[in-house]
Amino acid sequence: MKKLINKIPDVITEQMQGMLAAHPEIEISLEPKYIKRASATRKGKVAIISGGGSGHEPMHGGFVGTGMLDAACPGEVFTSPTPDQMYECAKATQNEGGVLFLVKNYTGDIMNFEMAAEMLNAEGIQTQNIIIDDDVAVKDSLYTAGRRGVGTTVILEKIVGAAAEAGYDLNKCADLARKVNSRGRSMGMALTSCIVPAAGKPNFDIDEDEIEIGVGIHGEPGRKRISHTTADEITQMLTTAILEDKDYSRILREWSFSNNGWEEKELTSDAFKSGDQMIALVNGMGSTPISELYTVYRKLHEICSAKKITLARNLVGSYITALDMQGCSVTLVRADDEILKFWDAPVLTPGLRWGV
Amino acid sequence: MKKLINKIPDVITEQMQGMLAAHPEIEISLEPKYIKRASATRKGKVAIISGGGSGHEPMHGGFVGTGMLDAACPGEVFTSPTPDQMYECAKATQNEGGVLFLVKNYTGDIMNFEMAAEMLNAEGIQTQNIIIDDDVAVKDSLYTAGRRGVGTTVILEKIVGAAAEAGYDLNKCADLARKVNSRGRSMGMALTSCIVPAAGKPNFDIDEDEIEIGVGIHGEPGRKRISHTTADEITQMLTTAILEDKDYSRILREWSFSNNGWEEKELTSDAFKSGDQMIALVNGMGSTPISELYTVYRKLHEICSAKKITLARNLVGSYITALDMQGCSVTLVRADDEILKFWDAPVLTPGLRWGV
Amino acid sequence: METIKQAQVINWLEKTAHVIGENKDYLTKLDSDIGDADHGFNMERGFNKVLEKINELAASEDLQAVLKNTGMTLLSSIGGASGPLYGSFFLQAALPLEGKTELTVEDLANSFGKGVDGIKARGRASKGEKTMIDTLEPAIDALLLSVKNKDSIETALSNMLAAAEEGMKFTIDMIATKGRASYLGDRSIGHQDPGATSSFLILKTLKESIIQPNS
Amino acid sequence: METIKQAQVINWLEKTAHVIGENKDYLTKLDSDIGDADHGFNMERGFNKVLEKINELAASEDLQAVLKNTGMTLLSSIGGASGPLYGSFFLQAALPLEGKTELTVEDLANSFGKGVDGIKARGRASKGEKTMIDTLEPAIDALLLSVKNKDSIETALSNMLAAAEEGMKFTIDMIATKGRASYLGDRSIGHQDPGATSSFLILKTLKESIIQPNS
Ligand SMILES: Nc1ncnc2c1ncn2[C@@H]1O[C@H](COP(=O)(O)OP(=O)(O)O)[C@@H](O)[C@H]1O
Ligand SMILES: Nc1ncnc2c1ncn2[C@@H]1O[C@H](COP(=O)(O)OP(=O)(O)O)[C@@H](O)[C@H]1O
Ligand SMILES: [Mg+2]
Ligand SMILES: [Mg+2]
Ligand SMILES: [Mg+2]
Ligand SMILES: [Mg+2]
Repeated sequence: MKKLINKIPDVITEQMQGMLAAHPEIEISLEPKYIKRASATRKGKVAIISGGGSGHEPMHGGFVGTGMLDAACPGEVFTSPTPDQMYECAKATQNEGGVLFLVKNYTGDIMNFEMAAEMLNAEGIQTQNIIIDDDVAVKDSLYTAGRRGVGTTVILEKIVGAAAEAGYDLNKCADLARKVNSRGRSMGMALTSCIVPAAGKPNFDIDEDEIEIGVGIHGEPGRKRISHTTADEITQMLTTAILEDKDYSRILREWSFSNNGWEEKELTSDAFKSGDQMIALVNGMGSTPISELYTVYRKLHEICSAKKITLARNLVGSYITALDMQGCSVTLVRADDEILKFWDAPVLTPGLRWGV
Repeated sequence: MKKLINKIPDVITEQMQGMLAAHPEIEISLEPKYIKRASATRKGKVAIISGGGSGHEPMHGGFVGTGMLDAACPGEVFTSPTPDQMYECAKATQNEGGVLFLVKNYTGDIMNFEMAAEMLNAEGIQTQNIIIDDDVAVKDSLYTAGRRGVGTTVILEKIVGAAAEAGYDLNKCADLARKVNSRGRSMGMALTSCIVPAAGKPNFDIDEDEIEIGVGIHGEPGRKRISHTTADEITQMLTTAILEDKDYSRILREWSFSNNGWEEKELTSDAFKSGDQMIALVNGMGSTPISELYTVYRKLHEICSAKKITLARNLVGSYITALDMQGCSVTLVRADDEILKFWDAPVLTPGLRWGV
Repeated sequence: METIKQAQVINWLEKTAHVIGENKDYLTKLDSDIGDADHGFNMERGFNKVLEKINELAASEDLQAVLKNTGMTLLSSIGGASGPLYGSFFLQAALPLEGKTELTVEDLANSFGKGVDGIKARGRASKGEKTMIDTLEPAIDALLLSVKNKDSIETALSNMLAAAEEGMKFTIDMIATKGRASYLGDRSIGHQDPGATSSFLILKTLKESIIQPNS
Repeated sequence: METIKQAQVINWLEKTAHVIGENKDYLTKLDSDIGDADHGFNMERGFNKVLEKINELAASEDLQAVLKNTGMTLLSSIGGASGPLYGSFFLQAALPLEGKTELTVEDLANSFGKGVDGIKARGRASKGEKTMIDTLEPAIDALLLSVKNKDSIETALSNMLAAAEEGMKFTIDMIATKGRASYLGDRSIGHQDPGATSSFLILKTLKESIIQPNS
């Protein structure tokens, strides 16, 4: 294993310290671990907080800043953070506008964020959890933990962060987050495996001439293992899986402020269709040169144009990664005026910046 | 070789087409190849143009846009572009303010850009070439082609691009470029080799427990091959080489408008010293996760703080890459008010954006 | 022997930390087959924290406090899926133990019963989904039977562990429908669940902390 | 045979494209030892362009035009260090050939002499720096000697090639002080220079285009 790290137990701490040194606009706490904006926010503003296992940088810590997240809780590598992290982070961040946790759909993240939300709501800090589950590689939600949360997370954090900055209250932020999630679909692929520092060896074995289609952001197995092929064919596979994904319904849990407990809500994602306009993300998995991502974007653009689907906005780069995995993912989020307005709003974070 | 590419002869063209699809603010030409701003610039503005072999993305094409380059000429992978590219590109881009070519110090780039400058000057289009040679891994300029142009290029293109936007004329832009070059020093290292698509195999062999210190951005051999070690030790080596580099003089060629021919100029870089304030770049070589770069930045910051050197501005990410090489480089440019002012000025390019 | 003493509970927790440490690579290997190869690291991180606190834990006679503190410690240090689950187990297991400084078989059955309920509520899973529940639920059923049969503590723990082991082994043939392993579908068959295995190790250590080998 | 005919020059350029193609991997291998492993690709790209234009080139009787067009073609397609160098070689070699439709040994020596001067001016290098100059300069010296000795074209080309080959081989023991290989310092010793080798191949093809083997 060749990585630019020091002692394995210090990996996350030192990365956070590096971020702090480079970006005076953020603040970090090490016990428990979280990253928050250095300057206080307006009273009454909803605190938008995300988090999850580390190894997906710049997500989430790199998205803390004006117009996006208020704070992020990094767990150990590929391991959900713990409820005390979110709890302390939320207490230090919230400013009487309540807290919105943006949670990727992994069993560990769901449970840890739920416990934190329960603790905060019990103390009278209104807290809502919205789940992101956009990975079409997982088809079946009845017999699995459901679709994983992947690329849509980046786009959702940007949009909901901007809405909170613009004055949306907790309910409106939650509604917008739910809407963006219902309009997002992603699919990824891996050329190589990633190596978790503590493990020191690849998460999975893959031959020099094989690739994994439908892989998750922790190297979870995908839909199929095939022979390595061209960027165009790979992009076609990912894009087709997204565009041909049918209407998709699942039950997700949210906090009910009236019942003071969790309630189950059905959420349906409508299949994409010709005429839709999209925010597109062509994402690198951590060790993919940006030049190769542009090759993927070229084909994505061609396929969508042929189907009369407009890529109204785009992001090409490594935003939600899997350590040093080589590969890419494609995300499309069906936009509307509200979504585009908040996408275009200014953002100033270590990982995403425009308009300011 | 696993890459997201299609047919090898199409690699550069398709990456350019992907960039075009993603960034409507740029325009591309394929015969000969160049990337330029889509909108015309102010009459009398100096055209700032760079270029070099491909494989270093986002540099240079990703730095075309308001506040930075007017155009860039990509060569084949790791191969200097040809004079007709710069010539056509300059003719299409210049707007009566002359042309400044920013040239990294590689024999091929120097000669091709010189031929282009000769052709343009012969036609009455005032053209100057400024060379960037900042790689302290190459100690000796008497017995070599001189120091290679590496990380300082990114910072220089930003600063001189902003100055041209602000109305500096050709001579003032050239003076500023020369100044930034004289104040920049870099050193890189590789964990792995890169693979040139046409070659299909690693440029150099390196064991699983070895790293190369002082490597160039084409996988050129460095100062030494050592056992893999911690990020802190690696950062210490790179930073020490930069901070302890002595005053450095070399002869560089520039165009003399009075003599209508090349003239040799001596340029001296003063050694860095305590009290200096810097623009710092911690750069990934193409396949290095950003989290690892923050670990490097942490140590760089610590070393510089101890020596009372201020990192006034920074950039952490993969900006000047070597295809899919894993590794990093450190660049420090000694800043002054003029440099900081133009660094902070707005920039809107595919690869670098702020203030707008 | 009529009851499990406070010192034995402390001993159990301490020993568990060592046993988990010794089995770290084994648990991680199991998790690498059907998960994300971190269960051993997660469990070790959690129980090392318990170990760091062992004197603080030992200082409290009140077993409710001991289990609650253990639960909070695991909750705030394991993370992932197993963190809230083992956290909930100990936090819930503490509930029926108000004022207790030693445990009868019945106390243990009640306590662990609540603990498993906590896991099921938090993870929204039930037996047969290839999780730690497949080890724990049969173990509690065995304890409840021992309560009915008025078994000695020794017998109760031996039966508990036998049931736990059997439950753990049943996970080999199951299809996972919860947690990360569920993404594998059919391909999860043939692998023993890591969480079921760590649960078995915890119960095995309990038995061995109470019943000295060859005694 | 007194002169080299236009058709033979065209034949030389055409054959060179094939010879470079056949030696692409060899040249790249040499460049991978002390450079950046692209010299074969670069030269092939350039001479393939020449090949694409071979009918256009053949249509011109004027050898100055032929060499100039060849130079421009190489210049705009090779790139890297060798592009402007070979480009300059042919562009400069064209200069003394105004109006010529065939070449004496003297014409050739003058033409190539100018060509090498072009390389030296562009690359600011001289003999002994481990570059293509180490092949070309001795070759031109041999041609000049043949002019003095009034050698036949066959003898002139044979002597030229022998000198070129010797020059190329001398690069093995040299330290590179120009181009990419200079970064290697001492470590460049022991490797034959790729540009010196491509120059040798170009001259070898010239000889073989004029002097049919066994003729
Ligand atoms: N919903 C659930 N209910 C009960 N146990 C679960 C559930 N999901 C996962 N588990 C248990 O957690 C174990 C995995 O724990 P661990 O590897 O530490 O967390 P993660 O899956 O987040 O990496 C599984 O082997 C399984 O026994
Ligand atoms: N300054 C120079 N003068 C003459 N020849 C040179 C000079 N620099 C390099 N060369 C020649 O160019 C060859 C390398 O060409 P090539 O690999 O195509 O270009 P690059 O070095 O840009 O990759 C070297 O082997 C050498 O013969
Ligand atoms: Mg995990
Ligand atoms: Mg080259
Ligand atoms: Mg796991
Ligand atoms: Mg080369």
